[in-house]
Amino acid sequence: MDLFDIVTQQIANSLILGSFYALVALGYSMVYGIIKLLNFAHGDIYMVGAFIGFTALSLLVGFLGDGWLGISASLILSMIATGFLGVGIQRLAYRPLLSAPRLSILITAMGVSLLLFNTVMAATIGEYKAFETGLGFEGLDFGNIHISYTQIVLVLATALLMVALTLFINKTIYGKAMRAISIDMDACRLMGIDVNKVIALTFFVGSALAAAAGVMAGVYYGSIHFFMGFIIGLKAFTAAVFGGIGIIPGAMLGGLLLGTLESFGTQLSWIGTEWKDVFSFGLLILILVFKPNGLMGRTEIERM
Amino acid sequence: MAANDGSGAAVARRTGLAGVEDRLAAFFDDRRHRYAVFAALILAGLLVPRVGSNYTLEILTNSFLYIVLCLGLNIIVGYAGLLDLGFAAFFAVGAYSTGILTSTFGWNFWLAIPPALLFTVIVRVIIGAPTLRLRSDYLAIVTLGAGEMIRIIARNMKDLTGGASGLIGIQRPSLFGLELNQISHYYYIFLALAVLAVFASDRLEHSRLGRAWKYVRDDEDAAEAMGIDRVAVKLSAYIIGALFAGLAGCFYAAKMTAISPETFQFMQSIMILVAVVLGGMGKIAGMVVGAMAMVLFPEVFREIGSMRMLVFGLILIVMMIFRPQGIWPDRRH
Amino acid sequence: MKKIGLVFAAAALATCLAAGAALADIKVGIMVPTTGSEATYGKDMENAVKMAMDEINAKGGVLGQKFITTTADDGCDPQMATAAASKLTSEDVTAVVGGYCSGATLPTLKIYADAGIPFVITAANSSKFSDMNPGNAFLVNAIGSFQVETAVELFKKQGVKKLAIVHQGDGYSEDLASLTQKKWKELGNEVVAYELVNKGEQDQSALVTRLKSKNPDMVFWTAYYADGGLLIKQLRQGGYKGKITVGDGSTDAKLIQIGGKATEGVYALANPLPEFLTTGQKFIADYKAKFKTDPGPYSALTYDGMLLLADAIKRAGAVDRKAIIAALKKTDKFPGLSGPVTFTDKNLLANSNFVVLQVKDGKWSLVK
Amino acid sequence: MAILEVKDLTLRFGGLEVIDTLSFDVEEGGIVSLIGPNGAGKTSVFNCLTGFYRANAGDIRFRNESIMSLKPHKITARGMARTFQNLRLFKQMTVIENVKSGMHCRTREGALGALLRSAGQRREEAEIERVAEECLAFVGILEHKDRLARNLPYGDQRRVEWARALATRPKLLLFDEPAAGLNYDEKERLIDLIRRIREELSITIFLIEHDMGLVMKVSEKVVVIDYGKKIAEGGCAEVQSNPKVIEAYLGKEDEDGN
Repeated sequence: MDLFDIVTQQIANSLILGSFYALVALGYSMVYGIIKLLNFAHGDIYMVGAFIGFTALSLLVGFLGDGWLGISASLILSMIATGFLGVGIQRLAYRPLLSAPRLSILITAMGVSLLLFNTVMAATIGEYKAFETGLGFEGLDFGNIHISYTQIVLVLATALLMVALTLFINKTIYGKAMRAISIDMDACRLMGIDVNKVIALTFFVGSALAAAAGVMAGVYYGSIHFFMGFIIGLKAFTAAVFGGIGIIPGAMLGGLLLGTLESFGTQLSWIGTEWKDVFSFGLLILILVFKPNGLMGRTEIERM
Repeated sequence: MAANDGSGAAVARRTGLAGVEDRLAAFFDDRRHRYAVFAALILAGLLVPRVGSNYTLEILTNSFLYIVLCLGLNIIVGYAGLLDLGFAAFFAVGAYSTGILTSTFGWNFWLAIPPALLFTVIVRVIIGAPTLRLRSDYLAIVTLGAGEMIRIIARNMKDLTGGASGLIGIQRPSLFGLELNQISHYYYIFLALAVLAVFASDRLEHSRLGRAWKYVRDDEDAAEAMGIDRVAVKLSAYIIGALFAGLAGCFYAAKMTAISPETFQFMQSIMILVAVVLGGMGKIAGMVVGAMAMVLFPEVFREIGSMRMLVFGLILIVMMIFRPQGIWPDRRH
Repeated sequence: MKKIGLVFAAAALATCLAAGAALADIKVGIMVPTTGSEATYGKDMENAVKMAMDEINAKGGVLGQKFITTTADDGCDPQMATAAASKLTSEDVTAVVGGYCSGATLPTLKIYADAGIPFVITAANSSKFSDMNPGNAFLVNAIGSFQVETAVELFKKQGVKKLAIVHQGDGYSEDLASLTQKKWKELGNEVVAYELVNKGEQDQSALVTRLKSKNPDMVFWTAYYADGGLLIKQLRQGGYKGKITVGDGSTDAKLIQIGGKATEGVYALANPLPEFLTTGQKFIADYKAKFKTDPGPYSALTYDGMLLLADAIKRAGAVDRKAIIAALKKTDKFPGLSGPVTFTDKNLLANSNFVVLQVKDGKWSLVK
Repeated sequence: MAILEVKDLTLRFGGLEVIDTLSFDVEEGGIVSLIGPNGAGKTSVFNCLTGFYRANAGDIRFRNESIMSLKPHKITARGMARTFQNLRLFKQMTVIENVKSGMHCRTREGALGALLRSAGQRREEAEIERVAEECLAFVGILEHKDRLARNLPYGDQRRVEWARALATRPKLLLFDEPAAGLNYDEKERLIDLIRRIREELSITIFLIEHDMGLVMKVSEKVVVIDYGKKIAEGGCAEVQSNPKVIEAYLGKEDEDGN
């Protein structure tokens, strides 16, 4: 492989990885934007989404096959089911705490995370599940570079979801309500906006996106397990802050950038796989120190 | 806690319990009562090795360790209001420094403590200082990232830290010619550390510095307008909190004789934080209760095996909904 | 006040348990992870001990006494492991069988040594045990250096020039990786990449590209099957055409299930898995009948460990810990399922029991 | 002699000039008011003076020393204290603990003293306690000292803030709308208090106030700003008759009604 091949291949890699980060980061960012909660359980929602998709596919495989048709159907099923799961969690665990100190709700989120994580662990006896599909490695070859059709479809699907989300946020009445609530919840209450409903909707959309990422990851990597949400949760959280938490395009940018950083961090010999996490966290800290509101965050008035 | 109207209502609903709680709180408001109970607890603690098995001692030693860690984090989160998700890192620095100095460089354990604490402070300042101007949520992710970085560095610097397998064969110290190699020795050491940590926390809380931490926690701008250097005050909370963890780490290394990066993972930081919040932030007695609950819970429920963390998650959620201020919160009238 | 109550409750519980051990029984402690990410392996091992125990008890036990067991969860975590070890010593067990994660097992050696309890370690095999062993621990599993020898033999036979090693940043896989690297370099060969994959991280495409750019003849994965399956799949997906070998932690049917077609032709180093042992078929059948599931990679070794312990007690002629340790030391070619057991002066397995397997038609098969 | 000199102070938010080349002096020992319609930039001036905003241009000299680049706590340490327009008490703390915060910059004991409970530390704690009680007595709420600050009636919470500012032992005291939300009686007592602070403690006073009655009663000099620019300066009568001020304020006075 020459340098050009390596760079091109790593760009392709970062697009995939970045897409997953971005989809999960969106959920973090939306929830944070609206109720200022760092939803620790979000990584586990991604994991549960993958398991729901897995279950759905194993049920549907007899009718729709294990190709794209079956996968799409289980993806949509999982998005809906996980979306409702997110709403349920919000309703039972977070809503009673909306006016409580911020740390309490954060601890609740950790509790939810432990609950989801351990429930799935108990249900699967800690085993890895092979996510078997009918997709092969076929794809496009450019010399030494190989990009599979699966990869192309996944990146396109992510892009589609993001465009849909952007349209939803900017064009629909609910999207506008979400943005309004993130600016001033009390004013929105006075204006007659059903704040609880909009918050629930935010959780639905955020969780559905995470589920989409979970199912896609299952399809792409071919195996799922109960702690798959932990690392990606951490990374997506980083990505969301990276781009400016609470800002939708920021989460997308943050995800893609973090994916790129990691891919190239892995490739650079002076960083390598052992140090790549130190590299990405270190960079995150530097960015926050010099640009405290993330890459796309608004800068506030300079204070001494 | 301006916003705990919900919890106040929840307390009011359970008037029976709340009555008991009020009477208990009134009882503990009296300084003499507090000291009497504390003395009785210490006495009971001193007597346990006569009746308890090694297992009991091991578990209690673990909970004393957690008390020290919780009190340290309480200074940062409870008093100064800085959310720290990477606290285990300083525990790690203390443990590794001691381990490396004693096993690789052959230092005496007791002589290794001051440099170990110094390293803890240096690392804390390097990580803490640039982040102090950040908003609390960002602080959370930065401390999380920094904590992970420390662990990965410990894992990767193989020649110094033993890599992923960790440091093995750390020498056990001796005290006045007595080699500290029994669990009961460490039981007493960690009991003493916990008592010391309680005393130190109490004195700090009711001092000029302790008040300054709380001013900054309650309202940074007002504190600054009152002539308080918020950066210096926060940094001091960071450093003193980290010192608790560093010191605990020194003795932890001696007790375990083997340390590995796994002990200092993100989950460890989270567990300490959960113990702090569960116990009741900003309250010393709450830290003792929280730490005990945290260590004893999984042991008492060993029988339910893998389900226990599930139950633990549930308890956290229910607890936060019905009593977000913790088991033994800071009650002000 | 609540906490004092809890403390006393815990103390009372421990004392009760200790007192409950009837004198006529020999109590064996099982220390394995039954919670956390390694819980499956722990369960396999616990089952194996119980199976061996039942068989011995059915034949009338040892020295007229029957075995009973008690399990302590080490959670694969050093802190939990020391608590588990103290729990077992408090319960006054005669001996302990188990030990899965090296990192969690190492700090417990001192606790068992202080109590004079013989400890038969049946899975953990970090090379650090040879320095740390206080004399009461016995490794039934061959330590990493034996595996490295088998690995290097295999690489030489396959004509490997450029080797890439990937581990997972835990004690076991790093130990194996660094020992292999050292040995391979000593032989004057080239290690073109020495990499790490975080446990549970699914995307390894960046690493795959990095590995491909170094052009190795062989990729050696030293960690467990779960992430190993992913790596193999992504290596093949990314167009890597060279050979692949995995260490004993990956030798599991699940590797093939997760990695799918990509695992075809992959080599593996393994402890003797029951399915390739002449005596093993009966073991598998019995195990399946008893526990309704397949035995795990360390089941046979753990089964051997328990039988060995019973044999040692018989040879010692008394349920006395010192005598049992002495008898264990004198073990000479004990006929285990996985081969004869003899210990070195450091109480490590004297002879390597590693074999080489290869995936053929979606199944493990013995090479040569 | 002027204790505070402001020269050509300019502050921009984005492209907007919130304060525009503003210059004025506050004489030592005087009571000076800064007035202007809503949004004129009064609080921004305070924030610049106390170091909370960094001005873009100009100079602020306090006791013959430029304080333009100083952080807020340093400015307080030099003898300028402030209160806030919206109450900014430490809500989880008692009244006396609130007031003790003012003494922070006048004391020095640190962690070691606290841990060892040294003689110096105990002496200093006693001194902090004494001054805090003195300040509470001065504003007349000593009897509430052990109550939680947030449980006090609004008027008393204001007084906690004043006591807190006094505890920093200032030379110049900045009041940001001290009369906001007070009833008639409380306003009368405020006027009395402002005078007593000046007479008994010889502290110079600079205040922002909407209540023209109060301003006219206590001030010796008034500075009027609108859109960040100074439009008038001088004695009460002089300012009241200034046509520019009338124009800026027209309608505003009707609204206030007193």
